[in-house]
Amino acid sequence: MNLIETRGLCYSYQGEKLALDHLDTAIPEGSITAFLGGNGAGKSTYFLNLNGVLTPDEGTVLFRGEPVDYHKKGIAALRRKVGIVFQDPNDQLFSASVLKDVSYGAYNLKLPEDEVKRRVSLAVKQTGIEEYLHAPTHALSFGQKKRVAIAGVLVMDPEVIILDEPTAGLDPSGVSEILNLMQKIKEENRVTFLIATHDIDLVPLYCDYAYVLDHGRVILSGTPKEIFAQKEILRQHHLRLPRISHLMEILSQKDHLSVSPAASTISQARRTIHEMLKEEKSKR
Amino acid sequence: MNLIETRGLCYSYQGEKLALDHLDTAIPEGSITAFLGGNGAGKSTYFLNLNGVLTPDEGTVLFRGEPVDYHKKGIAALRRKVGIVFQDPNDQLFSASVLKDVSYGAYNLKLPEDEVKRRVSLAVKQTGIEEYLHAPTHALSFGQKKRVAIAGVLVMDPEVIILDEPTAGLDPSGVSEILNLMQKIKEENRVTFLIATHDIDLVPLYCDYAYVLDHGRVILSGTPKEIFAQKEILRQHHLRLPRISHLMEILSQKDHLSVSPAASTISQARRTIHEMLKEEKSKR
Amino acid sequence: MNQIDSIAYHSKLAWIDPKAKLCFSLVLLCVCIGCRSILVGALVLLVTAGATLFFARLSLRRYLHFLSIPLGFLLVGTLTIFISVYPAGEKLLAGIPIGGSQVGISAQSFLEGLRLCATALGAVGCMYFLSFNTPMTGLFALFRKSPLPEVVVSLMELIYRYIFVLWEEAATMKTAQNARLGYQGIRHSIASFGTLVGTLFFRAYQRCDRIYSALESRGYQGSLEALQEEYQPGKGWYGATFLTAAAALGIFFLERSVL
Amino acid sequence: MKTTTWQKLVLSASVVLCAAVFFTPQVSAMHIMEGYLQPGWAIAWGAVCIPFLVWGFFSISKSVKQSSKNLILLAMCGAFAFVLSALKIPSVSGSCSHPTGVGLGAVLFGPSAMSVIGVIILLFQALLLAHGGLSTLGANTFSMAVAGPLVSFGIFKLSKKLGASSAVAVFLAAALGDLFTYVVTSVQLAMAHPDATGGFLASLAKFAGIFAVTQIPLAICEGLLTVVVYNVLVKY
Repeated sequence: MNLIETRGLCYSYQGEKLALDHLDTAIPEGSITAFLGGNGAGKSTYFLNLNGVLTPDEGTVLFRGEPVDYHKKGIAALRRKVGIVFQDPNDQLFSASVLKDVSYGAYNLKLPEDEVKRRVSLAVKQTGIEEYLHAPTHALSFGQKKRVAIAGVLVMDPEVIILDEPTAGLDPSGVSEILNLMQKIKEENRVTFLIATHDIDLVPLYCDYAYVLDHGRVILSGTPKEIFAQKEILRQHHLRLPRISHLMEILSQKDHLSVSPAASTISQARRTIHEMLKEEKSKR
Repeated sequence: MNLIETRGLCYSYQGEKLALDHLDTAIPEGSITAFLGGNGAGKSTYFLNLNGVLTPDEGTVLFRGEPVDYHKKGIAALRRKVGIVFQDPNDQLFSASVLKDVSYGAYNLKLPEDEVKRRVSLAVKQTGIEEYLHAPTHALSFGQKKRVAIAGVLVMDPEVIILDEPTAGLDPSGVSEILNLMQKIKEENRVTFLIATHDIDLVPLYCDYAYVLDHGRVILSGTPKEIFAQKEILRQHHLRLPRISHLMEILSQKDHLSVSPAASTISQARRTIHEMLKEEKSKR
Repeated sequence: MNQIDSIAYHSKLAWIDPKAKLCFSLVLLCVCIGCRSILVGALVLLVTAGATLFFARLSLRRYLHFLSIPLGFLLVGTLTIFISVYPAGEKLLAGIPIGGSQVGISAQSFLEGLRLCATALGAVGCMYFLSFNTPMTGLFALFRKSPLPEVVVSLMELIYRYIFVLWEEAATMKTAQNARLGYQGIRHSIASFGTLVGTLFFRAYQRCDRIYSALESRGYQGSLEALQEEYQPGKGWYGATFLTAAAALGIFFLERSVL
Repeated sequence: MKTTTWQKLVLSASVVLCAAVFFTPQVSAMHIMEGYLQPGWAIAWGAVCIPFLVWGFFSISKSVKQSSKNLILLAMCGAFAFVLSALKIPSVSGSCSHPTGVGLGAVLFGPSAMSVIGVIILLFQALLLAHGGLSTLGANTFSMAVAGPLVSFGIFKLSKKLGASSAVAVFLAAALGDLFTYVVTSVQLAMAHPDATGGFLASLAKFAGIFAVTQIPLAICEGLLTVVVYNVLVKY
C-alpha cells in the first residue's frame, strides 16, 4: 500500500514560477525512496509540502489514502507522522543543549514527561549519541550534529522520515554510518524513508525506488534498475549512471560482452560477470 | 621539481592538540594532487598554512625550494601565488555583483585598473561566467557560485590553486563541469592544483598524486594506484576504495579471476577485463 | 572566542545545580562590592580563584591570562580617577608641579585606588567562578524556572546557540578574504570588513527561514520549552557561601575597627 | 595661590590625554568592568534601565505574537550583534577594537527591541568574553543598549527628515550613537568616582578626555563601516 501519494501537486514560492508542477508520486510503505535531480529540481519544496510546512497551491497529498487536512490539527498530525532531517544540522538544532534539542519534538506533542524521557533515551541509544549528550551542540562535529538531528526527529515516532542530502559533507566512513543507521531505523521502527541525494552510487545500494525530478516535474520513476536503464534521459537532467552501471553498460554495449547492463552494485556486477564467464566456458 | 614542499610542518589552534603533526609533503609542479582524509584530518589547516593565512608553529614551507618568509611582504607574495577556493562559495563571495567579486583579489593587489580589467575579462571567459556577470551573487545557483569563486582566484594569476571539496554540493553534471574546468585551467595557465575531497571515485580519474592524512599526519602518499593498493590502511582512516577498484579487488581476490586489482577507473577496468577474457580464451 | 565557554562544559562542577553556583558567586560579589575593602577583595579573589583553578582544571597561568582581560580598563580607569590636581604645597605621595598647582596622587587617593582595584578584582573572581564552572545551558534551565518572561529566555537560548554558528561563518569568511589579500591597508580593510558584516547579516537573515521551517516541522508554535537537563544538588555550595561571606564580613569589621 | 576649578579641569584633561595616548591599545572594550561601581550606583543604573526593558519586552512580545517567526529573526539579530562586537576590526592606530553595532541595530530594528537584545548580549559578553560584568550590567545596559540606540535612532530619523542622504544619516547615527555611548559611560564613571579635589566635573573631564582620544577615531571608523554595511544590505 502506498503510504504517501501526491496527485497533481503544485507549489510556487511567492511570485516565482512553479517550483512543483503537477507532481504525481506514490511512496510504498516500508520502502526507501530516493529523489534525484539537480540543484533546484524541486526536491526540498516537495518534502516541505509532504510535511505540511508548505501548503500546496493545487493538488492533493494523501497519507494512507486519506487527503491531508490543512487545518491546524491536520497539519500538526501530519508533522508528527512525517519527520524531516534537514541538510544543514545547524538549521535544525536550535538549542545548545543536545538533550533539550532531541526532546523538543516529543515535548511539543504534549506527551507525559515519562513518555518523553522514554522516547528520548530510546532515540539517543538508537542513534548512538550517548557520548556527547552532555556536550554543547556547537562543540559537536558535523556528523555528530547530523545524528543528533536524526534523534530529534525519531522522538516524534514518525512513520516517514525525510533525509535531505544525508551524506553531504560527510567523509566516506561517515556516509556509511549514516546510511547504516537509516537501514537500522527502517527495520527496527518500520519507518518509510525518503531521501534526496546527489550521490548516485548510493541509490542502487540502499534504495528500493527512485524518482528523478527536474523543474518540479517527475521525469522518471521506478526501481533503481528501471531508472538506470534510461541513461540518456538521466544525462539530459544533469544526472549520471552509478559508476558500476557505467562500466557494465560499456562492457555490454561497446564490447558486446554478455553482462547485464542493469547491474549497478558491486555484488550484481560480480554475479553478472560470473555468469558471463560460465557462458563463455560452456560455449567452447 | 617540487613547487611546494613542507618539512616537519606543525600547527595547533589555540590551546588545542596538534592539528598538523610534523607534516612532510612535496607537490610536483604542474600536477593535480589529492588530499584525502576524514573530517578533521587536517586538510584545511594544511592548506591555510600553504597560503600563509596560518603561520606554522614549527617546520618550514618551501616554495620553489625557497623557505617562505612570514613577514608581511612574504605573506602577501605567498597569498598571491597560492589561491584557495573554499568549500562553500558563500564564504568567499561577498560583493553584491559578480563582477566586483571577481575583481576583488586583483584590486587588492593594487594593480593598475587596465590590468585588473584585463585579468577579470580573462578569468570570466575561462570560467564561462559571462552570462551572469551582472547578476547579484546571491541569485546564482551553487554551481555558478563555485565558478565565480574560481574566477575570483584566477585573477590573482596564482601558480597554485587549492580547491577545498570542489564537488561538494554539486549535482553530477556540475561535478564534471568543475573538474573539466580544473583540467582546462591546469593546461592553459600551467597551474598546479591541490584538491581536498571526500569523493574517492574522482581521484583515479583526475589526480596525479594523492596524500592520505589523519590526525594531522601523512598516512600514505603516492600515485592513486599506489594509494588504492593499501585497502586496509585506507579503511582504518575512514576512507574506502573507489567503487571500481572495490569490484576489481573482489573479482581478483575472492573470485581469483586474473583481473588487475589496481584498476580503479572505468577504462582501466575495461582493459583488465578484456585481458582476462583473452587469457581465458587462450587457456583452452 | 569560545575558550571560557568550553572550559565551563569541562568543569567538574558543570553538572552541579546552577542555582548553588549562582548563589555562591552572587553573594560573594555583593559582599565584595558592599565592603569595598582591600582585605575582603583579596579574600574573595583568593577563594573564588582557588575554587576555579581546582574545579575548572585551569592552570594558574591561564587564569592569570583571563584575569588580565579587564586589566587595561582597571589601570586606565583607576589612574584617571586618582591622579588629580592639587593646590601647590599640599602633601602628596607623588606629584609634579605644573604652574601654580601640582598634579599627582595623595596618600588618601592611593589607598582609595587600591581599595577599588581589590574590590574590582575580587568581583571579577566571583564572575569568573560562575562563568568558568557553569555551562550556559545550566543558566538557561535556571532562568526558565525564574519569573523571567518565557520569550526572553527563549531569545537568550537562541541567541546563544546561533552566536557560534555565525561566529564560525564570520571566521571562515574572514579567512577567505585574507587569502585574497583583503586586509592590506586601512581603506581596503574597512571595505572588506564592511562587506563581510553585510554578508554575514544577509546570511543570518536567510538562515531564519530555514530555522523556522525546521522548527515548524517539529511542532514549533512560539515556545521553545523541552526537556531540561538534570543537575546534581549542590547543597555544599550554600554552606561554602555562608562560611566565606561570614569570614569576609568578619575581616571587614575587624579592618574597620583597626583602621 | 588658589587654583580655580577651570584650571583644574584643563590640567586634569591634559594629564589624562597623555596617559590615554600611552595606554590606548589596552582600552579596547569600554564596558565598565565588574565591581567598578558602588552598590548604590549599580542598583540605580539597573533601576533606570527597567522602564526601557519593560518597553522593549512588550514590543518584542507583541511582534512574536504577530508571528512566531519574529522570535527567530530577533534572535539572529542578537547573535549577529554579539558576533559583530567580538570581531576585531582594523582601526586607525593599527590596533584592533570592538565596534558596538549599536547604531546598525537601532537603525534596522528600532531602539525598543535593541534594549532587551542589548542586555542579553551584555550578559553574554560578561560571561563568555569577560567584557563588562554582572554588577555593572545595569550601567552598561543603559549606556550601550538604551542611550546609544536611542540617540542613533533619533539622529537617523532627524537627518532623514532634514533631507540628508541615507549614507550621511547612517554615518551620523552610527558615529554619534557610538560617541554618546561613551559620553554616558564617562558620566557614569565620573558620578561614581568624583575627583578628589575637583569633584564630578573634573572627573568627567578626565574620562571624557580619554574617550576623546580613543573613541573619536573609533566612532568615525564605526560610522564609515556602518555605511558600508548599510550599502551591502540595501543592495540585497
